[in-house]
Amino acid sequence: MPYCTTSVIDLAALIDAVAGPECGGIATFVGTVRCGEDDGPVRHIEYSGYEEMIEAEFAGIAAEARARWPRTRTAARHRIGIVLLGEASIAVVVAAPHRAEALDACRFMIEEAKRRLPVWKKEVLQGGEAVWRDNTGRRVPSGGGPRDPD
Amino acid sequence: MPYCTTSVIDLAALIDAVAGPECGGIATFVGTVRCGEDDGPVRHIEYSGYEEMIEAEFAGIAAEARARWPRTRTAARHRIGIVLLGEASIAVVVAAPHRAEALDACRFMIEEAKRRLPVWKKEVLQGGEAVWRDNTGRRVPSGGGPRDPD
Amino acid sequence: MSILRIRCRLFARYAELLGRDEVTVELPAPAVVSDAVRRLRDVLPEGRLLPERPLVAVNQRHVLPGEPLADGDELALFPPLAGG
Amino acid sequence: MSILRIRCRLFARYAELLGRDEVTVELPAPAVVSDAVRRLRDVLPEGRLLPERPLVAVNQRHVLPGEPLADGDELALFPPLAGG
Repeated sequence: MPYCTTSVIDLAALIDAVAGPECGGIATFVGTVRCGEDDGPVRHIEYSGYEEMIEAEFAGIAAEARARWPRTRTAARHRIGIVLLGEASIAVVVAAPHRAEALDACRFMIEEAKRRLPVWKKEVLQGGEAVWRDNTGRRVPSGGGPRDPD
Repeated sequence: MPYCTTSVIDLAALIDAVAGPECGGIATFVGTVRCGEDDGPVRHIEYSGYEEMIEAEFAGIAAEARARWPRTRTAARHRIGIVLLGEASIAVVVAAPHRAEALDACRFMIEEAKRRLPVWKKEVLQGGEAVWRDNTGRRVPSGGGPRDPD
Repeated sequence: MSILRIRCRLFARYAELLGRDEVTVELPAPAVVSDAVRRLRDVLPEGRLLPERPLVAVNQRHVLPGEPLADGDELALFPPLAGG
Repeated sequence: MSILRIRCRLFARYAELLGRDEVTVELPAPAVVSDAVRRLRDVLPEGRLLPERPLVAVNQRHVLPGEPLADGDELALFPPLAGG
């Protein structure tokens, strides 16, 4: 099952994929495109990624989670392409017999996904201007601007 | 909005209730009725509770979460009555601008709910026999049996 | 000496064990939660099936056995919790 | 002396800055990732817009700049990640 999708992420389908009578708890995390007070007026976000490597990394992250919490079942998606305000860009779902395993593994997977998935986002502002935004919150104008820190 | 319900818990509706453009992450936990390998053959569970106090405790837990993580929005439900295998008995949903707040507050709320909500469950086994089950996993036959530890 | 009327409620297995879910007891003031529990164990048929130190709530708030009681309080006795 | 052919891929802002998303470089063996990055900075128009130590993956695996390269490897240069 591919981890990348260009469609709206269907959380209920991911939950159904991991739920089972042996599972007592399901933890999920959904990351959504936000436009908070400290942000400029974002129209939408364009996510791009190295898709084959996202598949490999997310599969590795899931395998590591299952190795560390052996009774967990996991599902995850990262959306690529245009994502509107309020829509989900990422979802991680973990089912387990007990809640601590589900919560711990869910957190592990979202933290590792943030750290490891080769994904980039370009914010398209209301006026049409586009800026690259990294996970530190730093904005870099599209098409030029200062070099990344060495 | 009442925290107790006798209906199937609608996770999507809880998520919709907390989602908003200022929120970048939504963490959820759903507890489901399980029938794992170490359990006997459970037909369903009957949850009962002191409903007015569940409302007060869950409202208090949510208020504590919002005091500790001020930018969170929370929703939660505990189901009372007959709950079938695989169905949700509890759901906690937390939206926040950043994922750490959402994940931390979600975990706080489910842990406090487990610790504080005046709820009891009676497992009804396939043969019709009923046993009370507490959160330590101990089973006590319905209608008699040993006293609780003092 | 004043008298405290305490409405005691039993839940789940305790209600099942004692065949009732409510009883009002009268206690001489001052009194704390454990005094009321002792009275319940003494006066109710099968009262000894209740533990000496059950989980308790007064007026819908979890409290410890030393919590003082006031006239008209509601005391709830809880078996081990099983929510979630 | 053998020659390593390394397929270098640029992503997101790096592809935008340099106007291309792929280039193959040849390096004398032995070579490590930072040798290939130095070569890219030297030979590509606007190559100096690439950082000296970008995030890198070899054959779809995150590696450090000292990672040895083998003939035919794919080297990917990543701007700061922004997934999630």
